[in-house]
Amino acid sequence: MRSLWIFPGQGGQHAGMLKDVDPALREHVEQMLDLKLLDTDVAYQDSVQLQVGIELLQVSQINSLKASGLKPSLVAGHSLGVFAAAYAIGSLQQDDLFPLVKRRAELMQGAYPEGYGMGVVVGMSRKQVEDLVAQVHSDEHPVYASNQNSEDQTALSGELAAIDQVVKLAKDHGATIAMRLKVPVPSHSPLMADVATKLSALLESVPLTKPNGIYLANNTGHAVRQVPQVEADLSGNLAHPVYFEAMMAVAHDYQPDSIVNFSPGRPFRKVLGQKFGDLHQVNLDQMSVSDVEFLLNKWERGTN
Amino acid sequence: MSNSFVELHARQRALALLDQGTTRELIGPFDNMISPHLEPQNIVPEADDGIVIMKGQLDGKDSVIIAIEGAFQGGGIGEVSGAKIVSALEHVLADNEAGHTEYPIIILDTGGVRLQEANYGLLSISEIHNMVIALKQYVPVIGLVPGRVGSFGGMSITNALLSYVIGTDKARIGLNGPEVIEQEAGVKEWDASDKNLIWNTLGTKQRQATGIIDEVVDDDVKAFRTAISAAINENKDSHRDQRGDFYLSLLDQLDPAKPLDIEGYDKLFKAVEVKEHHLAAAVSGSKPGTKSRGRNWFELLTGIKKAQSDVPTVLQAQAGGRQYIAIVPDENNRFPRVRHGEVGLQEGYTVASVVNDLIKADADKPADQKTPIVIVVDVPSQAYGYKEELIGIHMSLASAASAYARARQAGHKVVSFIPGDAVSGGFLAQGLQSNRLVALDDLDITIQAMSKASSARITQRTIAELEEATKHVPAMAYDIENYQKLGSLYNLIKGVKGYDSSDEAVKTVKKALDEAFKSLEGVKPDLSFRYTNDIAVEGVAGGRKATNKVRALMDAQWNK
Amino acid sequence: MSEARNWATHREAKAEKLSSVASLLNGKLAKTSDAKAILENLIAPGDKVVLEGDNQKQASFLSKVLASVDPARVHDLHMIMSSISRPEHLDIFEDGIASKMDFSFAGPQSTRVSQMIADGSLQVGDIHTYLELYARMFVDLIPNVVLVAADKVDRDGNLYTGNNTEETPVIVESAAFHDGIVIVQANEIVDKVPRVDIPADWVDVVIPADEPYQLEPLFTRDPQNITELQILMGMMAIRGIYEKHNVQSVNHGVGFNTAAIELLLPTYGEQLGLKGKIVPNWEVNPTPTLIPAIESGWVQSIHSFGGEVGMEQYIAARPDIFFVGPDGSMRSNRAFGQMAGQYALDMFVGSTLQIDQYGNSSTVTNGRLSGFGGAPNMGSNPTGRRHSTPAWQSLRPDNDPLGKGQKLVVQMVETFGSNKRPVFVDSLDAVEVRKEAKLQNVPIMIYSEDTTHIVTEEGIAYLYKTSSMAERQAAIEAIAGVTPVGLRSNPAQVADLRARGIVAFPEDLGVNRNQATRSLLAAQNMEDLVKWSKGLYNPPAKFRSWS
Amino acid sequence: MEKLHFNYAATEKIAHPVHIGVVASGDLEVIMKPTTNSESTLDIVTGSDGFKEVWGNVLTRFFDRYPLLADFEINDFGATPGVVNLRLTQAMEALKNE
Repeated sequence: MRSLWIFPGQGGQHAGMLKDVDPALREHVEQMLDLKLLDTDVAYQDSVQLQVGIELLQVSQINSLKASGLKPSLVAGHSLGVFAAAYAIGSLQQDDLFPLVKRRAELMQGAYPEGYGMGVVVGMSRKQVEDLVAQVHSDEHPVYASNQNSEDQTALSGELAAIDQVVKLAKDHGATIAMRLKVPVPSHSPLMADVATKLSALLESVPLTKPNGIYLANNTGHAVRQVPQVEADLSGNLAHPVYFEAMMAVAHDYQPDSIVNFSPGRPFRKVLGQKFGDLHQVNLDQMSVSDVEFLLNKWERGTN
Repeated sequence: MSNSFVELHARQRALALLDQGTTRELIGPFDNMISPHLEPQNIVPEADDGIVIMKGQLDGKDSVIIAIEGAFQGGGIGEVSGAKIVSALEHVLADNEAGHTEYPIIILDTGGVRLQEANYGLLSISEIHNMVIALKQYVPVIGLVPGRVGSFGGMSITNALLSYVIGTDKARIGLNGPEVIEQEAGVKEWDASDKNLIWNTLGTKQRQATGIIDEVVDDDVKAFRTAISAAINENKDSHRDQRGDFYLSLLDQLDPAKPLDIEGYDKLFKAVEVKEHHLAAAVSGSKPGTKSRGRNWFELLTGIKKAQSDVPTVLQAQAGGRQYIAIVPDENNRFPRVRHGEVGLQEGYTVASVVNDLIKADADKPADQKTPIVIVVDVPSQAYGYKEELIGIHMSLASAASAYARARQAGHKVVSFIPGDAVSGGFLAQGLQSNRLVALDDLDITIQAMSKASSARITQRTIAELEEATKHVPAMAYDIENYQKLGSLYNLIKGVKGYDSSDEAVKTVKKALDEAFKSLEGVKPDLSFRYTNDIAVEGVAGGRKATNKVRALMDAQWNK
Repeated sequence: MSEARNWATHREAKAEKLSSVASLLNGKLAKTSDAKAILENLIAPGDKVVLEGDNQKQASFLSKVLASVDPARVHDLHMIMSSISRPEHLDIFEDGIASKMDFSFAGPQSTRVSQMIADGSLQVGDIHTYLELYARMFVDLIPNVVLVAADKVDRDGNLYTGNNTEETPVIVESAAFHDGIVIVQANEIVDKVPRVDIPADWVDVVIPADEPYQLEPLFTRDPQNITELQILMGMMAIRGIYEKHNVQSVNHGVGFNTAAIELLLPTYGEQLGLKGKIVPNWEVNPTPTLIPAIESGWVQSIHSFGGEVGMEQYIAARPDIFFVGPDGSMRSNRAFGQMAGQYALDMFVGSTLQIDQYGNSSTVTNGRLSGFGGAPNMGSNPTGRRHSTPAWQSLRPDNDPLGKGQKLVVQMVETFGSNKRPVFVDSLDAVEVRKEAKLQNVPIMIYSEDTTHIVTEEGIAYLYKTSSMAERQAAIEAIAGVTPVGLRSNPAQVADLRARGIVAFPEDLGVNRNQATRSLLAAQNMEDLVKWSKGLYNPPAKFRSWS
Repeated sequence: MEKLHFNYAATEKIAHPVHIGVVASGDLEVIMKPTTNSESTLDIVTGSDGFKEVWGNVLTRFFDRYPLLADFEINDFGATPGVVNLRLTQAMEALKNE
């Protein structure tokens, strides 16, 4: 099968999401990081608990699918999800992944005091949003157009006051939805350049290998097959918008025959529907690994 | 060229069937009878709430078309739409009772209950079932399933109750949609993305071959008119709700542990040797049965300890001059999909056989001496499974609903006692045909049209979002206290819980049941209590205000 | 006199290449497993290579093999392809096997093409119309190697290309007579081909493919998805264009608008009494939505660019209508089809994603360099043409004795796309794309000057009647709905344009909007088409929606 | 979901109420009722938020061409401007053809 595996970032987490994670893997990670994962809603207020928890869940799911002989042709991570994506396509090793993710979370936690975050505008083109952002942005009150999750959905990152101004402008100019998001960090914008630089230094000592398929890069929206581009994406994605819409458009050109949506949540339902129509999809958030395996094998046999 | 019937919307379908110049629409789009429940939930309403009621003549015969608009909210039945159907059917019944022959024709294009008004929808559908059963004593009630949405959910039970059903090959019929089965029972039970399997299982071709639909016609207006006229003239009735012996025999000859495909089922269907089935009263056994609130109260109320029955999931016995019937879980049942107390193929037909036997036994008694019936309601849902749909579980539920309704209409007083869950199709079969609902005030009781997981999936929300959204909307809530705000309960018994077994608790419940039965003396054996009591009429926190508005408007418009 | 020139260097080079693979050939036949070695030996760095692949039929086996060759041996190829359709068509650029591309259509790969041009991994020669691309294979893009696909090949190397002959003849001809090498992938090797579509002596190497070539049911439109707006527009087009101009021959683009017209002819067209009067002759792929029109006697002839999956049996049973070989199966030819579109047809009707305020249209939108299919040829007006048909003549200006008629080029669009984005825009995205991709020309699909009519749900703009660009713009504004372009329209001007017949609304054409229902379609779903075809049409499984 | 209200100056009185369309996905229903007001009123319930300006444009264009004096009720389930215009003009035609 030509399968596209998609790894979401933060947002869909919930207490108890780690209950099906391989206990040996969980213990191994907890020991390695010297971190007890609590898997509660309160714990997920903490960046480290949250990010390590999500990546543990995704890695565990990847391992189960691979143990059943399944593998991806293309991978797409969103933000935090890039690490699991790089692991799934064979570029990043499991034991290198977790320290990186933990460090990333720590750096993000310390990066910005109160007053910064993200927002979203739905129902306008990126160009339109960028024009509004340009009216508001200044060095003192920075705001940027960041992630592009679908054609008509653009995220904002920056100072909250500036975001609010853009939100207001967007509403006045016909946005369907324009609002602040509950994200305490201005991710995926130049405001995170420092974090990216620190992460990049850390990555230098991590051995990466050539992907065994197509890696869809957040920072460019391009399909890449070489180590330097993967590395740039892993280190720099916090400082760049996630061009998810472009990633999915490119993925479409590769004509995958199935999509596996990893947990937690299922945030890309809409854009995947737009890009891929009724292509076979499975969702680990709703199905067991064995169900997913059953479906992928059935489709491969062409009995559907 | 044919003149497509499927392509038409509800109003056009009604107009197309009736003779030109004879039509009159009742409670139409200019009457401002929109659903009060949709806008508060951010759903755009429709002026006719998706139901078209049209009087007129079909080939010169007075007829009333009830057409469901499948394109609006999937043809889902809510309070207004449900009340439009029920009140129209009531008038048709009254006209027929008064000697004015009038033929009701229902065009089904519906997924069943409208999720945003789930509790209203379920009530309405049970009221529709009641009217269809009553009407069949006078005229055939014809159903059409042209196709697009098809006929699903609680309305598939309606489908099974109708005298004669006509469809095209673009229609599908089933109780649970494949998506719901996949959600509830896993993708290995049924892969909802497998279009071929869906059409081969639920499509009318297969359904006609196995008695679920009576006639498949070309998608053509004239073909429908001709088929309807023939059905009326020949007074056709396939008695689909009274085939219990056939299906119980079929189930005896089926091994539920083995996979069953369509070919295998067709073979089995043709080879069934029909035997009569009667269920003996439960007796005290040596081992306790699978624990449940339904079993707990069946045993407490009948005094039969560790009750055991030839059909392990259905307990029946008479005690104190009353007939008690409960559907209970059986953790080792040979049908895996009923092990938690769900109403499956065997349960519906077995319950029907018990009630039918009782109706027969009491046939010659005057109404006030017929054995009263207590339905002990603890049904987490209907059974979700591939085999269940292939065989047609909706017919099994229909046979139970039909039996209870006919018993009530014949004069048996029927009270539902709800110590446990009352969900979806299970509730339609085992509970909603009673004239009095008496429940325990126990917040562990789930009462709704669909499980939370399925509802969340269909409405594309998380369970947490769903719970938040429904907490303050009685139309969609899952708890018994919100349910009471609709006015549907006769009595909410305080201070007793589902697993209580103290003498005090039993006494309280018995007293409540006595009182409920007493209230039925000299009362018309219909379901009107639900919308005529004070809570329902005043409708402060829900009630049946819109229902009553629809009913009044229908009264005013019927004979204009 | 200088030393005698060797006039046969190409021939000698070809002979030398072929001798290098002689040990791998049995006559012209190779083994599937030797495909890679054969390509590595027969293709030299820098060669011009044609890889067959249009929007339906793909030499998919050979393209996979080409993507697997050693880039150290085969690199910097100049690819010439009418369609970039498969992922490996671009993989060869990432791996350095190829570096330059001349093409027409890139719909299925349009995002990647944009990105690869932007990051320099793909160098574009030109984005051609089909006829330009084919023509230049005989002028300055003469191929060294061509890679094509056949259904059946006999042991001598005669090719049967059947229903989907398409562009195989023109490609093979460009190489076979200029000492290029012709390599064929075969679905099947047989003792005798049903008919010879390409003779063996034009062919050099035949390789049995590991699986049949890829074939997409590209022109199949499920009538289920035709909307009432499309039906209304179809009714307007039939009244206001087909009938008005007495159109006899037509090409329909791919889309639901034209599918609606095809399904309205036997119903609405019949009501108008137009049967036998309009559109007997078609240059169009055998689209299933034409079946009702054929069966009810509207159509006299259909010539096709290519085949259509599922239509084979139906076509074979209707030899009076289609072009079929003595074996009974259809013969298609894309080059001749395009030529007919340019020079023989009265009218082209198509659709697009964007139209600018002047009437230029394009399907290229931001981030997606899709190129174009047949539309640029079909939708342009060869100025040397001289026709006597009533349609052509009806566009001849009255006041000029030397004035020429014109081919009708009709664009049918809804004013807003399904994504609620306006179709009418001040400036095409294509203008931006040209800058980003550093193209010579703005990728316009059909130019304003060639566009004679635009149909929207609001009405028809008869652009050919306008006498100035300002008037042309006003006519477009009148039917452009509430798009930014349409909002410039004013009621007085609209009234004037209607009075002068430059703009027509449904009521001006006698079209009743309430008649625009799906019931008016001769077939409402795939099953109806199967019934119309008397069971001869066999739709692909994905279209199933009945029991 | 969003509720919108518009008023338009109009001159052509209507004699009967008229109803067109279904609240299906991508579609809408339009009801026009005779009015005693001096201008047309429109009450719109739409499932797509943020399109007030577009609605205004569609209605302005409609009333420029067909100044029907009536009370309008519109229930819209995400129709494109083209579909909105189709239903409005169909209602207009239904009145004229009576």
